[in-house]
Amino acid sequence: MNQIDTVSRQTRFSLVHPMEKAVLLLICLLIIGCWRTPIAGLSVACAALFYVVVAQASIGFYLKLLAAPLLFITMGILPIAFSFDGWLKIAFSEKSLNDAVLTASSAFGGASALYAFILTTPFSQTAWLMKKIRISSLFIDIAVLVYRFIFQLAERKTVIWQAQLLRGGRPGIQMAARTAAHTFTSTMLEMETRQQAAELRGGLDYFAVADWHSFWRNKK
Amino acid sequence: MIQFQNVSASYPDGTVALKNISFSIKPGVNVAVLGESGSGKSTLFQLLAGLIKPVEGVISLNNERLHYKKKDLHYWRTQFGFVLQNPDMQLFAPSVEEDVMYGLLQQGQTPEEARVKAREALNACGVDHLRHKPPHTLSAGEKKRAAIAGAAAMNPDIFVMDEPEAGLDPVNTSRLTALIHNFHQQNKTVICATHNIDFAYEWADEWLILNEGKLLVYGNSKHFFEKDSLRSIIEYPWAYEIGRMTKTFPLTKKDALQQLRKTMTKK
Amino acid sequence: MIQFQNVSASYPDGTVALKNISFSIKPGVNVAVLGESGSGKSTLFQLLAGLIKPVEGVISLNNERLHYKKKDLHYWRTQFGFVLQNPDMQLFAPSVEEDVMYGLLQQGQTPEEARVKAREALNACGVDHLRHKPPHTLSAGEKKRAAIAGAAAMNPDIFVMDEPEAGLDPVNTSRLTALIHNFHQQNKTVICATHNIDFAYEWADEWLILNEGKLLVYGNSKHFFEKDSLRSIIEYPWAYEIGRMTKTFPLTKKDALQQLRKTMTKK
Amino acid sequence: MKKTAVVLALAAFFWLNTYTEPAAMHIMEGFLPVWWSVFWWIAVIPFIIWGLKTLKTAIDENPEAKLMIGFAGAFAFVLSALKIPSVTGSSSHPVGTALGTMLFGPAAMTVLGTVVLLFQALLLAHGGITTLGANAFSMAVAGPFAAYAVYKGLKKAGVKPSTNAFFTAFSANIVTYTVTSLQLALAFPSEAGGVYGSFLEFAGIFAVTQISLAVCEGLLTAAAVNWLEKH
Repeated sequence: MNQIDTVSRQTRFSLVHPMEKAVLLLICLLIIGCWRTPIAGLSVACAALFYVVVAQASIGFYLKLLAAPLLFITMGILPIAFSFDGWLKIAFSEKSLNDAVLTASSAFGGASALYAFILTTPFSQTAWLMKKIRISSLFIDIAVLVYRFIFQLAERKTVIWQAQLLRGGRPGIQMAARTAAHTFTSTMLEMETRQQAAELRGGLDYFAVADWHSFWRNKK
Repeated sequence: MIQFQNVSASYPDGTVALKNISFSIKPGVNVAVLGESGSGKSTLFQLLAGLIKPVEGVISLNNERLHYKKKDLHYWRTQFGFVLQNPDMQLFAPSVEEDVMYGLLQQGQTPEEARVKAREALNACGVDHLRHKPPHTLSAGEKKRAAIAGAAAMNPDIFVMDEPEAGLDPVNTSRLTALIHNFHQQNKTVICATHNIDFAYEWADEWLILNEGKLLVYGNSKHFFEKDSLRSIIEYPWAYEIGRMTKTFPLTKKDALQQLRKTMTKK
Repeated sequence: MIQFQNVSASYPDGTVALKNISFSIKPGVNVAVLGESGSGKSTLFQLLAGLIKPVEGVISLNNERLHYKKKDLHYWRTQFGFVLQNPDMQLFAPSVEEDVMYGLLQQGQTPEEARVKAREALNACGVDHLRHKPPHTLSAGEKKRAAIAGAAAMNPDIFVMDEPEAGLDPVNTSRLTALIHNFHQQNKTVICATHNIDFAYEWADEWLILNEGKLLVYGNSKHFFEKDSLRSIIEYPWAYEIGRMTKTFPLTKKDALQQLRKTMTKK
Repeated sequence: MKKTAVVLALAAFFWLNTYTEPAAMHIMEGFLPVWWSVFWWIAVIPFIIWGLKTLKTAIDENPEAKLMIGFAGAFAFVLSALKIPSVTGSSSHPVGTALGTMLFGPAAMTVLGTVVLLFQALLLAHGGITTLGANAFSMAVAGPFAAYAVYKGLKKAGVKPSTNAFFTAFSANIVTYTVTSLQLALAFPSEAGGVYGSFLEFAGIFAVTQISLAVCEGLLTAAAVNWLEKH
C-alpha cells in the first residue's frame, strides 16, 4: 500500500491533470465493457503497459501488481468454463470456454488499465475527481480522513512491531495481536488532541483540493 | 492585548492545574513560556484556545472577554494560530497545500483566494516545494513548518506554539527562529512554550515562568535574569551568562562567543 | 566491539541512505551520533538493530558477523538495549512494571526472576514508584525513563538510544545524563543519536557525524572539535568554545561558566 | 482451553488468508459484464445515500464522530494489511464488518465499508472501480444487514455477547460470500444448470476457504468483543 502510494507520486504523470488520466482510464474501461473480446482486453493491456513505460513507473512493480489478480481470475473462470452435468460429470462447450476466455481477458485488461491509473494518480487527485463528479462531500471527507489515518496507523504499526522485535519479541500471533491492540489504544488516546486540533482549525469540513496542470498545457 | 485576570483552572480529575494567574501580553511581543513538565503550560494553552473553561477568572483579548458559546469560541479562535507540539495531530488533508488551504476554506473564502494565500504562507514558511506531498512523507522539521504554514495562512494576530523546537535539528531550529523574527516584524504576537532556553533567548521579549501551577514571574527580557532568585527554577541562557560577564547583550551563540573573544583579547 | 565495514544501505524506495560506512566502537565507550534529519541516523540504527539488511558490507559485534536468519537476529538483539525516540510506541503493556518485564519474559525467564530484575531496573532508572501506573499516565520524562528501564532490565552490553533528550525539560535531561554516566560506570557502551550537542558534550567519549549518508568523521572527544572544518556542518558545544578560550576542559555549563569567571577575574 | 482455541483460530485464519488473499471475494476490475457492473452500482447507491444521511445527522449532533469514523475506517484497512511474517509471510485480510456493525450500526458500516473497499482498490490493487458497486453490495450492504439482523435477534433471545458476536460475524461472512457467488452466477449462468447451477459452482469453489474463514472471523470477533467488554 505504501509502495503504490509512493510510486503514484513519483511517476512522470503524477502532476498531470487528473481528469486527463481519468478520461484515459474511462476509455479503456469502456472499450473492455463494450467489446468483451480477447483482442480488446489485450490491446488495453498493451496500451496500459505503454502508458506505464512512458510514465516511467517501475515495470517490475507493475507486473507484480498484475500477478495478484491472476489467482482470482483463474478461480473465477473455472465455473464459467465448466459446469456439472449430473453427478460429477463435468461438461463444457465451445461457448462456455469462449466465455471464460473473454472474461479472463477483459478482467486482465481492466486490471491493467486500473493499475496503470492508480500508479500515476496520487490520492489527492482521486479526491479531486470524486469532488468533480459530485460525490457527496461527506463521503469524500471521510475518505480523506481515512487516507491520512491509514498512513499514520501504518507507520505506528511498524514502530510498535519493531519495538517488540527489539526487545526479544518473537514474531507471531501474540505479537500481531499486541501490535493491533496498542496501535488502536495509543491512537485512541490521542483522539482528544486531534479533536482539539480540528476545533482550533475551525472544524473538519471543507477539505480543499489543489490545482493540477494539464499535460497538454505543460507541453507548450 | 491578551489578559488573564486571576485565572484558575483544574485538570479533568479535579486537581488544580493553574492557580490564580494574572498577566497581560501586549500586541507584537514575543513571549517565551517556561516551566517543567507538569507546571501548567499545557493548561495555559488550552485556556487560551478556549478548549477548557477556567474555574475562576477572566480571559480577554483586546478587552473583549472570552465567552464559551460555540459562535464566540469560533470567532475567538480565528484571531489565533495554534501550532501543537506534535504536528501529526493537526495535519488532516492528503497534501500539504490542501492542508494549508483548509482553514481558509473553513472561513468561507473561495478556493481561488485560499490558494493564493496558502501559497504565500507556504513560501513564507519555506515549504512551497513540498506542497503536493502528503504529510506522511515529510520529515519532522518539514511537518512542523507545514503546520505553522497552516496557521499562518489564516493571518492571525497571535501565534501560539507548543514546544516548536522539540526534536528539530539545529538547521531547522534556526529556520524556526527566523520565522518567529519574521512574524515579529509583521507585528504579530508569538507565544511559545519551550524547554530550550537558549533557543528562546534568541527571540523572546518577555518571559512567563510557571512553577507548580503558579505564575512565578512574568517579566521583560532585559531585567529578567538579573534576579538570581530564579536560578533554582530555570537554567540561565549561555548567551546571557556570557553577556553578563562581558557587560554586553549578545542574543545568539555567534554574538556571544564573538563578544567573549573580544573581551578576552582586550584584557 | 561493534564494527561496520564498508556498509551501504538504501531506503525502501531504492535511494541511497548510507554510503560505504566503516567504523568500530570499542566496548564501554559513549558515542554521540550527530547529523541533520535525513542524514542517515535512523538507517544506521535500523542496521544496528538488524531491522534492515545492508546492500553491501559487513556488520559485526565482537568479531561475530550479523546474519539475518531469525535465530541469529534474535540472539543479536539480546545484546542490545534499544530505546526508541517516541516512548509511547515502546511502552505497550498495561502497566510500567509489566512492560519492563516483557523482554525478560520473552527470554524465557520465570515471572519471579523477571519481577526481581524489573524492580532493579526500575530503581536504577528512578521510576520504581510508578511501576503500577499505566504508561500513558506518565509525563514525557517518566515515559522515557520507563522505556530505558525496559531496555536496561535485560542487562544488554550496548544501549542504543534515538534522540533520548528530545522534548525533555532541563531537570529530566540532567537525569538522563546521570543515567548515561551510570551505564558508563558499569562498562556499558552507549550510542545516542541527538540534535543537542551541549547535552552530548557532557557524556560523549566519541563522536560520529553523518552528512548526506556519508560518515563525515568518527573521532575522539579530545581532539575532535580542534579541526575547524566541521563548523559548517555542526554547531560546536558552548562548553568546548569556552574551554578553548580559557584553555581548560569543562564539560558542563556549570564548570564552563566557573572556569570563565576564574579566567576573567584573573586577567 | 479458551485461549488455545482463539490462538488456533487465529493461526488457521492467517494461514488460510495467505493462500486466498487475491481471491478474498473482491470481484476484479473488468470481471463483470458492463451491465451487471452498472446494475450493482445502481443497487448500492440508495444504501450509500441512506448511510450518508444517517451519518450526517449523527455528525451534526456530534462533530467528534467524523474523526472517529475516519479512524475506524483506517483501522479496518490497516488491520487488513497487518503483516504477520512467521505465520504467513504475507498479509491477512480480516473483514471486520460484523464488529463495525455492532459498534456503529449498519448505516455507518455501509459508507465505511465502501470507503475501505475504495482504498483496497486504490492502495492495495484489490477489487476494482467498476466492480466497486458489486463488491460494496455484498460486503458493505448485505454483510452488515445480515450481521445487524442476527445481532439484534440473538440479543433479544438473550444470548451471551461473545457467542452473539461469533454468530454475527459468521453470518456476515457467509452472507457476503453467498451474495458474491450469486452476483457471479447471475452474470455467468451455466448452460446446463442456469443461474442456480452456476451459483452452486461459484459457491462451491469459494466455500473451501470462505467457510473456514467465517468460523475464524467469528472466533476473532468473539475474542475482540470479550476484550472490549473487559476494557
